[in-house]
Amino acid sequence: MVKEILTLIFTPILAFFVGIFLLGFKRKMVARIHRRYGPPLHQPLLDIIKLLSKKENISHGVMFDLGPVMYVGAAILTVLFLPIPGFKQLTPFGDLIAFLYIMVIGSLGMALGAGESGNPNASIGIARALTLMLGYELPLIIAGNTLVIKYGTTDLYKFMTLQSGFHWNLFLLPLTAIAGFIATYGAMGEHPFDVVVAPQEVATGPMVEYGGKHLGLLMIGMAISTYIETGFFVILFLGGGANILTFILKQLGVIIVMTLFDTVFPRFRIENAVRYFWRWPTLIALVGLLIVYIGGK
Amino acid sequence: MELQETLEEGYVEILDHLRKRSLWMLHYCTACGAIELPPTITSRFDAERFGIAPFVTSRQSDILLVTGYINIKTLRRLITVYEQMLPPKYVIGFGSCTINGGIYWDSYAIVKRLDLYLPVDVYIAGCMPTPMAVLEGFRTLMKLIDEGKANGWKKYQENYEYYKENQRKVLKW
Amino acid sequence: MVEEIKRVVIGEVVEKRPQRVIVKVEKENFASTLNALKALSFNRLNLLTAIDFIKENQFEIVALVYSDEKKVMSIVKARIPRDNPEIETLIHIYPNAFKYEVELGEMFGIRVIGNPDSMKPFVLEGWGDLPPLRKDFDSIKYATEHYESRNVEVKYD
Amino acid sequence: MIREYELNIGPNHPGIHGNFQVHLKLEGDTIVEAKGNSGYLHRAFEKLMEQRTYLQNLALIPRVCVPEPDINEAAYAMAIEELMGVEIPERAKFIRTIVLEAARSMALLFHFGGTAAMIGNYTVNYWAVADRDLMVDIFLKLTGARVYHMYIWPGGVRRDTYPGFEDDVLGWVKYMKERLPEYDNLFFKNPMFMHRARGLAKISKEEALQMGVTGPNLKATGVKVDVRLDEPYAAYPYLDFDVPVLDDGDAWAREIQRRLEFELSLNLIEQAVKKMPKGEVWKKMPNPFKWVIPEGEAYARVESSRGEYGYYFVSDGTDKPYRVAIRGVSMPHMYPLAEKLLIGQKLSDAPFILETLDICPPEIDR
Repeated sequence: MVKEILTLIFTPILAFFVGIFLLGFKRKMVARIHRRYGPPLHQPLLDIIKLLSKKENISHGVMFDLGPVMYVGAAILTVLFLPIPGFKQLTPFGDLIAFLYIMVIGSLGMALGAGESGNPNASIGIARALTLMLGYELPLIIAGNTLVIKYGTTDLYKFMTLQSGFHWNLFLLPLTAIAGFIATYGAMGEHPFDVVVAPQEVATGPMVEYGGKHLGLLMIGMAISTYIETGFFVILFLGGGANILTFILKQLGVIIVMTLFDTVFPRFRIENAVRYFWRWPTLIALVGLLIVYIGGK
Repeated sequence: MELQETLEEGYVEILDHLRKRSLWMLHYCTACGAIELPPTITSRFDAERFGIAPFVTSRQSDILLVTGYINIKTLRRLITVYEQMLPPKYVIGFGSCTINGGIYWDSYAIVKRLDLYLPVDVYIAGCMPTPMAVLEGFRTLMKLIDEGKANGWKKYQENYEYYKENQRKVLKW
Repeated sequence: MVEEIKRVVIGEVVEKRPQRVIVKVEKENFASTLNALKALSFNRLNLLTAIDFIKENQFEIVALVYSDEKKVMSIVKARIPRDNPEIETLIHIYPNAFKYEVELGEMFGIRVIGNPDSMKPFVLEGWGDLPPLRKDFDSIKYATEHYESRNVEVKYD
Repeated sequence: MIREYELNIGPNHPGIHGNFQVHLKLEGDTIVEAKGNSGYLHRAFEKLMEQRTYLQNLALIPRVCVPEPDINEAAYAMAIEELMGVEIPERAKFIRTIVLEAARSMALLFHFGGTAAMIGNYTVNYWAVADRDLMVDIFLKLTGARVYHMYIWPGGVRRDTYPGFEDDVLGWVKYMKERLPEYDNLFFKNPMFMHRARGLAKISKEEALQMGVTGPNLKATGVKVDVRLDEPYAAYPYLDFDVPVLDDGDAWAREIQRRLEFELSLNLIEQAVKKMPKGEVWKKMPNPFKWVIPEGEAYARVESSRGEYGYYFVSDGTDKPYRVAIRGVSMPHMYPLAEKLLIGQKLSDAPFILETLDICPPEIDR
């Protein structure tokens, strides 16, 4: 029992450091594509330390301060529902459906906080964030449910164990994997869907008024959510890994593929991004669902 | 109490050492020196090796680069932007226009001395300093932060009235 | 090209260079000359500015119009008195004259009748002194008066 | 009823080059009204030039337009040469053409970086500014300064080219020609860029001609007007070239037009370097400190990367210019044109449209 509780405490910390490593690696890789050296690997950690060590801070009201707290809290909660190789975590209490539901609380928290800041850029950013979420949730849910039909259970831990030994869903259900990849890619806010924090159009959207400690919290939440999204994709489609090291390596693989796309694309307009999500990824996910449904019968 | 001081001292020491490695500069091209900023940020001179990256809003950034001459209209926006930034914040003055008006000494629209209106931590020489000089200016600022000497923002808070008086004289608020 | 302009314009026409024609007209038919030139394929207003001849106590309004087909630029000039100078607007002939006229108002104090924000500020904010581009406005005196400079005494040893 | 609110694409904005503000009135996401507010970079050039002698002005004029300073020096020098009736030597003409075309290609590279970064493709920005920096090094060796060269002055050029200048320039041109396909695949042929830029902010031919639009914005609407063809200066009569013209006039056409002009200026540099004769470089002018320009007026025009850039010069025979009016290219592009184009567009396109018009704020405020 004590082992269980210890892992529950250490998972968010692990998620934070893995997230920092993934973000640092991403910045280094983007720099190499730009033909330059780029920051050291632990640069996101330095940024967070600098932000948290800001001497003074401004506040636009209580909800403004609680926004980032809610964002980080929801991120930690979501991490606990994500199984790690060898540990069940909280999966008995909440399966795929609950996980998809909890994943949304984080950005709602940020939206409430940023809405309080009164800066028009922030409110445009929130409107974009929520509409984009409408976009990428649809293929994500269809892809998730395809797996539920295939395995007959919604328990994330079982997804991991059933895929062990190299028959990953990436090979068995390629179409659903592609749809799932594009959806997680949109959830991460990578380049074609970089619409929420577009610096040139809405001056980093919801985070326009956040600075200092608030932004430090948001960066912590962002690091953890990078771990969550890549981990979620790895569990669904890449078989989760026997021990924690292969799990992280697979996440690294996902980040590498995502960054290759990220540095090449310009940005969608928000309505075109949602229209894109509801056209191609949803179609691919539906075809994948059909295959599993007919095949399974 | 003795231990508490040394701990406090040590903590600030380490913090300054870590803080200097991640400085965010505000992407605000106030004047002609701003054309040497993209080469400093992008692949050729790559300021991101030192953790220096351009950021969009004043809330998020620490360094305010005053890249050259200061028009009165820009000065009013500069002061608002400076006061929006969160301390500890630093101001870097580019070129001779921020020291003594530079080549526009006789223009009716250009303010001559930046440090009358904003506390300046580092000046970079050059009538438009080259990217190498800009990187050298950033490294000097990092050294100042490391030694705990870069506290222009404290000076601004302490004699706030002096700065406001100078600003009011020029801007006729 | 010069003959066509001579036929259309009442005023002195001089061909300075194969592609430069200088047209001097009276203040009253400045706008009508430009109208005639526009009909004569001078379709682009390059620049509308003024020159302050303080000795003759006159402003000279200069309009540089260019014809893309004939590849000729004509410099149309008209003299107006220096005290309370006024000209009619050229917006209906050349739409891009709008901001040039606003600049004339701010830099020289020339009022343009028919231009909605003729004397409104365009580049300067809260400017109380003489219009700056006039010859009798001394920029050096203004600069040393209003802006404190670093008093560095230079020692030659 | 959607609540109408106001937003500033303000002076503190990551995209716009230099200091410029557009005040937008928005209804939801569409722009209802746009009003430019410039003057943040006003240094009163025309007043300062009246207080300086002709030689002192040489240091002042390149500072008017930052991304491309050489056009100021060329226009200033050509105006004075016209007033004094001086004919510059052959070699100086060719060096001037190389310097002007190199400055144009540097400004265009800087512009491609800005446009790509505006819609989110930062890789092109990092590549383009880095490639531009290689040419800046050649200017550093040639003129001693990175950006403000003060190299072209009345009577020719300040000094002859350093040994090895030709192969440096040809090396850079060859390098850029190899890099162009990479830029095309990454940005110009990128389906996302075409999807975003096609049919955006279309200008008709008549509207452009009437509003005094020049340069790539005008050539993208199908009108072939280029100072290098209409009134050839420097060594352009000796070079054979033809200016490309597109005809749909939207944001995509403007960018592709600049891309074609970039390739044209690379060829022009190559031609000029090969045809450059030997000879002296500066026509002896009287003692520069006591320069007295005969009375008269002159208008010198140069084709900059943005359009027609000119100096209207009035001199009264003393050693200081009596009046200098600078014909900024971006004045007509911003005031009647951009304010009209932005109405009805989406907010996310506004900075991108302003960037494709390539508005250079210092030219408006001077």
